Amino acid sequence: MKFTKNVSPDDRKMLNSIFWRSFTVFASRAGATKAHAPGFMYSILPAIDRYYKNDPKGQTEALERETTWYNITQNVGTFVMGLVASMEKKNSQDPDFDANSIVALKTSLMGPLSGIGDSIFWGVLRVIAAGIGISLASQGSVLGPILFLVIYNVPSILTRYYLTYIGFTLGDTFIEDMYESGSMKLLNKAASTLGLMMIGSMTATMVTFKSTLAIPIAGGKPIEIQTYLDQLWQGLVPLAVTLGCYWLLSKKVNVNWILLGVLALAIVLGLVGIV
Amino acid sequence: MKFTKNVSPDDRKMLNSIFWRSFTVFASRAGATKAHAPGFMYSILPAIDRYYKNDPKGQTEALERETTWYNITQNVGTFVMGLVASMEKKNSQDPDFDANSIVALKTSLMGPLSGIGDSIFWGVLRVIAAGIGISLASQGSVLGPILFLVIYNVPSILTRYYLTYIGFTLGDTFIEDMYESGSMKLLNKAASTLGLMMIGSMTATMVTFKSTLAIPIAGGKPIEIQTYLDQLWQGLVPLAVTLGCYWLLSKKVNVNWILLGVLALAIVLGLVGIV
Amino acid sequence: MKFTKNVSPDDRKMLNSIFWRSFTVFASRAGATKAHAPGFMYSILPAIDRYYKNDPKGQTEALERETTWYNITQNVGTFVMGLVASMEKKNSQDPDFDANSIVALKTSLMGPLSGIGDSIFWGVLRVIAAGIGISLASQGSVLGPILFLVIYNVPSILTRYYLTYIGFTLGDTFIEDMYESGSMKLLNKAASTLGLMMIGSMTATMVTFKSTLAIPIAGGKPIEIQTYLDQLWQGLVPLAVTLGCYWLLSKKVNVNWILLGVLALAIVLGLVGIV
Amino acid sequence: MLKTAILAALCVFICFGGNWLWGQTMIERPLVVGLVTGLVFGDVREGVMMGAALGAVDIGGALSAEPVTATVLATTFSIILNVNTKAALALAVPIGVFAAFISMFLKNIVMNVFAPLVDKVAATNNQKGLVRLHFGMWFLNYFLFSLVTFFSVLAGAKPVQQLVNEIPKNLMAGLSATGGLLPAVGFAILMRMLWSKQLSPYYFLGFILAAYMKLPSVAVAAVGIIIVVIQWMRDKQLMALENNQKELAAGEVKNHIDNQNNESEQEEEDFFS
Amino acid sequence: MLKTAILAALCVFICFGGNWLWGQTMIERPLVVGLVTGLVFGDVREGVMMGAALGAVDIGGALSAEPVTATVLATTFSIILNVNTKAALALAVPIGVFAAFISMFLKNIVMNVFAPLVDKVAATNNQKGLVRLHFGMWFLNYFLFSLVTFFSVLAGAKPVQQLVNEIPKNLMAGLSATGGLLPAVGFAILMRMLWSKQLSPYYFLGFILAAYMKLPSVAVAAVGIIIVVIQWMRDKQLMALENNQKELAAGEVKNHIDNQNNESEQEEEDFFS
Amino acid sequence: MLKTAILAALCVFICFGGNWLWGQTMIERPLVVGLVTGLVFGDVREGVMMGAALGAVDIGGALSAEPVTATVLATTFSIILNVNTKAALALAVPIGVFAAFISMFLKNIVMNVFAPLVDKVAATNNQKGLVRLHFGMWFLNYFLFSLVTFFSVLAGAKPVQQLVNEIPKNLMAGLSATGGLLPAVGFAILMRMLWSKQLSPYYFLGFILAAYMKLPSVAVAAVGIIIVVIQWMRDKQLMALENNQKELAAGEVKNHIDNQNNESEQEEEDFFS
Ligand SMILES: OC[C@H]1O[C@H](O)[C@@H](O)[C@@H](O)[C@@H]1O
Ligand SMILES: OC[C@H]1O[C@H](O)[C@@H](O)[C@@H](O)[C@@H]1O
Ligand SMILES: OC[C@H]1O[C@H](O)[C@@H](O)[C@@H](O)[C@@H]1O
Repeated sequence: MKFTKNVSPDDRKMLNSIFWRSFTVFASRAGATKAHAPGFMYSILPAIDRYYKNDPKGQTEALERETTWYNITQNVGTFVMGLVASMEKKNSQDPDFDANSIVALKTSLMGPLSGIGDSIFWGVLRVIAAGIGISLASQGSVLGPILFLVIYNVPSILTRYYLTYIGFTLGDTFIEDMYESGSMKLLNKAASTLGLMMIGSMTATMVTFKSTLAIPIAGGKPIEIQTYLDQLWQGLVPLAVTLGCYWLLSKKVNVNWILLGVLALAIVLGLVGIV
Repeated sequence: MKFTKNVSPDDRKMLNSIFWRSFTVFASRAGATKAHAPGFMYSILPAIDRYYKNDPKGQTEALERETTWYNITQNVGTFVMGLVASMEKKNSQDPDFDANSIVALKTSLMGPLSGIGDSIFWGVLRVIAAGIGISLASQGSVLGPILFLVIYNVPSILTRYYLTYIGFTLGDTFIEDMYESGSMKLLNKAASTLGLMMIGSMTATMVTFKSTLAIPIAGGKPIEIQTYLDQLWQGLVPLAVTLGCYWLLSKKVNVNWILLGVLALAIVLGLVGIV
Repeated sequence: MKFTKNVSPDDRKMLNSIFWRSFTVFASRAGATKAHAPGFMYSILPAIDRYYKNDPKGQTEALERETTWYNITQNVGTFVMGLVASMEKKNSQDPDFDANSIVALKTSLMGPLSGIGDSIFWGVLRVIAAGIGISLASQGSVLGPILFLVIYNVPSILTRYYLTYIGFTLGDTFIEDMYESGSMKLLNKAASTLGLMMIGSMTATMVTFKSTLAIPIAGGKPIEIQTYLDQLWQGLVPLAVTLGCYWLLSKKVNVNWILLGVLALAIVLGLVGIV
Repeated sequence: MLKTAILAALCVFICFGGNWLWGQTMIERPLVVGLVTGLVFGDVREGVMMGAALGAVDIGGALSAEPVTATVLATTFSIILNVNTKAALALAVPIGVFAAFISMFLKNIVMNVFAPLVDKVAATNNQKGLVRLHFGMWFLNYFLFSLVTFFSVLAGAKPVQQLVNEIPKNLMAGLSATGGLLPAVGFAILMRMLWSKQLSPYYFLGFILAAYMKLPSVAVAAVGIIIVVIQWMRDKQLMALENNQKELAAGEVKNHIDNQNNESEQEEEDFFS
Repeated sequence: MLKTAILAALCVFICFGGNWLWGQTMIERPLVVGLVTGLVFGDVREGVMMGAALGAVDIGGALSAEPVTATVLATTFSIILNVNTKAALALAVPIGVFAAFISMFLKNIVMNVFAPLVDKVAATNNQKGLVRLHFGMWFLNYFLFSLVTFFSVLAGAKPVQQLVNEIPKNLMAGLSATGGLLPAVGFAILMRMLWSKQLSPYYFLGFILAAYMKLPSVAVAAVGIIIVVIQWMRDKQLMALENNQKELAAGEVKNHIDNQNNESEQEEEDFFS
Repeated sequence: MLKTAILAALCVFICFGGNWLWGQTMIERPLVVGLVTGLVFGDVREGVMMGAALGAVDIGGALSAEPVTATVLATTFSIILNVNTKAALALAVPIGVFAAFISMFLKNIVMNVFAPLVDKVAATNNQKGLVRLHFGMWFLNYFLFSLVTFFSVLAGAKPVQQLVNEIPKNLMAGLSATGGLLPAVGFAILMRMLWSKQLSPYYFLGFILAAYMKLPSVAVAAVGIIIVVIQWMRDKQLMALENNQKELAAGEVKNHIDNQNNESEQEEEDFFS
């Protein structure tokens, strides 16, 4: 593959290490607010250690950047890991680099990459593999589960491998180009714009709330509150809660209190019968 | 409430007067083209008289501005009244103020405020009140209607009251800010843009036309003309009639002739069996 | 009609000739990639010969411009012919004219004009005519087919005639205005923007592909591949094929090879049971 | 029967007119109308129960009949004619459907004749006239409307129904259509005030968002605000450029040069990030 | 039977070919085709009634059979074989379905071989060639198509149906798919002429509006026009700024300064309101 | 029974934990889980067939039960208690539904307590701590989860079901709701990093595209890219203008004038076409 060839031996070592670590990316899950951030951090460590070798402050900053919510179909997530590695490289070399764009780009890629990844791997590939596997297994043959695993995993792991390299190589070229044309400011604006749009769309689809409250009417059918909420504004509660959390964060409220608050809110809503 | 506190005694007197008059806002209805304009004019009179005290020309102009179509859920409409009061205040003080923005802003608020207001008051609150009221009344108890009225009206009237003040206060601050940053021109552009978008959307939803004409086919099912009209352009007739009226108005045709024309058109379409 | 009056005798002669030739516009059909281009070229010849009288190079270029995919409901297509005639006129007179806008404008008009034209002529008019004709014919009367032809063709041919003139006249004025205000560059940008949007929308609706492949599941309902393709990206295959063709063209690959390639691709997909 | 008719019409006038005269306080809901009519005809319990019966049907506006007229007539028939609830409703509801049409017709079409007067009092700053007009229209509208109930009680339910059935269908359809088309004139007047060649595309955008993308008006407004904010920032950026240019042209270059540079750099920071 | 077959094929050629040669005048509708076939075979009444029967079925294009072939065959069978209408239709319609496929195949795929010739006559400004090509293609297409009818009559309906059933399904599916994919090449050619890096986003916007928001092409065009108008005004504003800048740079400041200021002020008035 | 319970819990730990520890290699699918459990309990054939039965039901995630727990329990019951497949499934699947809830609850809510630790190891650049935390969380989560299976086997299916039924419905609903609302905090943290007044409209645009226009995230991303590209080109154009202006202001006019003119002309060419 062209993509794996033009990489220096040292980068190659680093990328291979990221590739192997990426298998554990979903091992831990730090709750609903960070999701798989620790896995991402663990996977990307080789890049951080390499590019900020004798720079503990750089390492700390890089690690802190990566503590945010992370979740991408893992077989394609290595693309983002490669990309982030290339951006950390640039950031370590150039003091003017806007490190925020790393988070912006990562964030804007989550939704679309998972959409595509989940369709291909969970939708198509796994179903094909299962179809074949079940046919054999239902006759009691051990070949069923084995074939299932092989059919599913061979393309998955190849994808995981090559995307690590592709993310790194593409990112490298792209960022170099931006630099030369002096458009880093615009790149950051673009990444942030896209990132915010994707968070907006994730707020609408991944923060969920549905009131089951219904007002019984003597001699009529009950009135469902959710209907009127939707009429006011689709996804009103998720949007309000998200903006509320944002507002509290910007008022320097400790994130743990916010978490506790949301938890308490949800449980109370449950206890009083609203959800 | 913070919003009611920072208001001068004179403004407070005026706002209270607007609040009381607002109860009659829907008393009259001047046909489909002006709807509740007279009620709005009557309600806003205290502001007009106050800010254009010895300026009959100013009063006339302000009144004329308000003769356009008006319709907002009345319990939230006081927000707009307060806002308009604050804009008339500015307009009376500053010759550079673009009075058109008053109409623009009012217009752009109608759709969304009514959407929200109708959902909350007619959708949720009234239904809750009725549910409770009917349960009692169906046993013949007079408490039914009385509780219904209390449950519905207490929150409604409080909303009406506070929104009068909120509209005024918010408007005041906002417009002052615009002035200081010298952005009045942009404010007018923004208000007009929004106003035109909302009129466009209201043209689509509130001007209605549906042809019932169907061409019978010997040995087949009839062809409904409305289907083909929708295929050409959704809401073709409402859009065409609205643009036609606008064109006639811009050709200085008297509005009464236009009204008569639309009336005649609709009746003729009915008589010949098109609607 | 105002539109036919202000035209010089020579232009009138040319437009009449275009009008008559336009009847044959759909006689030939040069496959799926050019559709009715030859008919359009044949119809527009009078304009080309007139405006590039002693300029064979101009004629050649004009003809080459018109070899692209053409398809518009023919009764309204004369509008575009008139318009193109007026633009070729300008192009022959002014070396600065951007001839690309001719193709851009033509392309952007195809979708909407056919949408409107097909609705009116095939949807409404033909159905009315057929309704009346069939009623009579089902009793064996020759009047049935005859009335059908008359009712359908009289308005169709009148439309065809006047639109030839309207396209020419409107185009002439419009282009003259653009010139005077020095906005030709912007006109070209606008026409190309619109043209690209329409090609994009035509790619989505007129290039079609549907896989019938379904993976049978032992003891479950089959998995339809098309569902997952749509989940990945609506119209993925049409878009990919179109962009692929574009890419090949831009690599100077001969268009005939591309055609063959697409043909082969489709047949192979069929033989292996994917479509 | 005349007295009964007058009393019934009065109930309609009080409940319907009163509701709209004073804050839409919902005294026009069947529940309350039943109570009032019961009080007037001396059988509160029957009135309240009739109101509850109709109220349960009408929740959420499911009834195509005008509820005030329907409730008053049903209660009157039930108390005066002594028929049972079901029968009273069967007589009253069809007249209520007709009344709904009359109400729409009065408000949207008949009341149009006063539209020019509204413009006139405004143009002459005739504030007393405005007050008189406002409340005069109110009285006229609800007085005329009460007549439906008056004549229904006077003539008895059956003949009224027959009369209604005899109105030609085409005419009714035409009259209904006016209600749908007349708002066009109101919007055209608004457009006259806001329209400009520059902004006209946004009118059509609003139309498309509602007609084709089926967005409700809150969503159209949200899209509008998004557009307006983005546009605003671009405009500000361009204004800054223009102002700089003017200053340059005016030769004020020398004095302001440093400030400007700093300023515009800062603005750039703002706009491009 | 040869004469009958030739006559039937002629009817198809006249009606189908004639319709597309001359203005889509609808002489290909069953109503007219029935009349023509009736005239040719000497039973106008039967022809007209068969046309009416098929026409009623096909209104709005409900028939998946190619109507000219279906009508000609049905009428021929009915007049010549003397079977009744129902039986004639039962024989003719399945062949019409096959004919619909053949017609699509001829127009979209076979006729592709002439596409290069179109480019060639254009490149050599060979106008006579163009005319010959145009009408030659017409003749070939409809002549070939008439053969379906010719052989159907000649061989008799039954054997033809059998033959059709024997074509492998996969092959047919593949051939059908070509018709769906080939327009891609045409659009790619158009894109070559209009594409620019700057404008490419609009191609995808058009695609999304149609594919995801399900807008019909008139609505896409309307959205396009709205975008283009807004873009245009912004571009004009920027052009004015650029031109001013160039004049400033060229040192023409002194002479034009007043005019410019006025002008740009006016423009500002225009653009920001 | 203790040994059986431990072995069953081990199967869950290996299959479920192993799957997420190592690359989601699908060793948590019923097919594989059945094989593993079969191996552990010495009846591979039964295990594989149970896996196939549950796998066919669960294809595409149709099962609301957590499949690992359901498969392990069903296989265990079937091999140990010697009941038939149907009965084993009837016992196992309801517990699987409860397990699905527990899994969600552990991952989304309980594991939240470690979120601050993640920030802490990052802030102190404690890489060893990160590794320990990462794998520690993994172990804890899947260990706790295995207990569901452990106790289910130990206590027997029936009593467990009863226990589950006794949890108040309101509490369950509230706990479920937390899973829906907690991601809000995660998104808020991301917004803190990207938000700027200038760009905030795009957050709401993304929301509307998903909530009102029902665009899937790939399409929102495509619209976003289109917007970003168009915005970029405008920004570049304005930057060029600003830079020219600054140079003009700096009095560098004389030297660069020619180059600039050429340059900006070229740019114009680019931007306006
Ligand atoms: O959607 C992305 C990702 O989300 C979660 O981590 C799991 O559901 C994965 O299976 C999925 O791939
Ligand atoms: O929709 C706004 C407003 O419109 C009319 O005035 C009435 O239907 C009110 O009840 C409603 O609140
Ligand atoms: O859609 C435009 C045009 O396309 C083809 O040429 C035919 O189907 C015509 O009938 C139609 O008018």
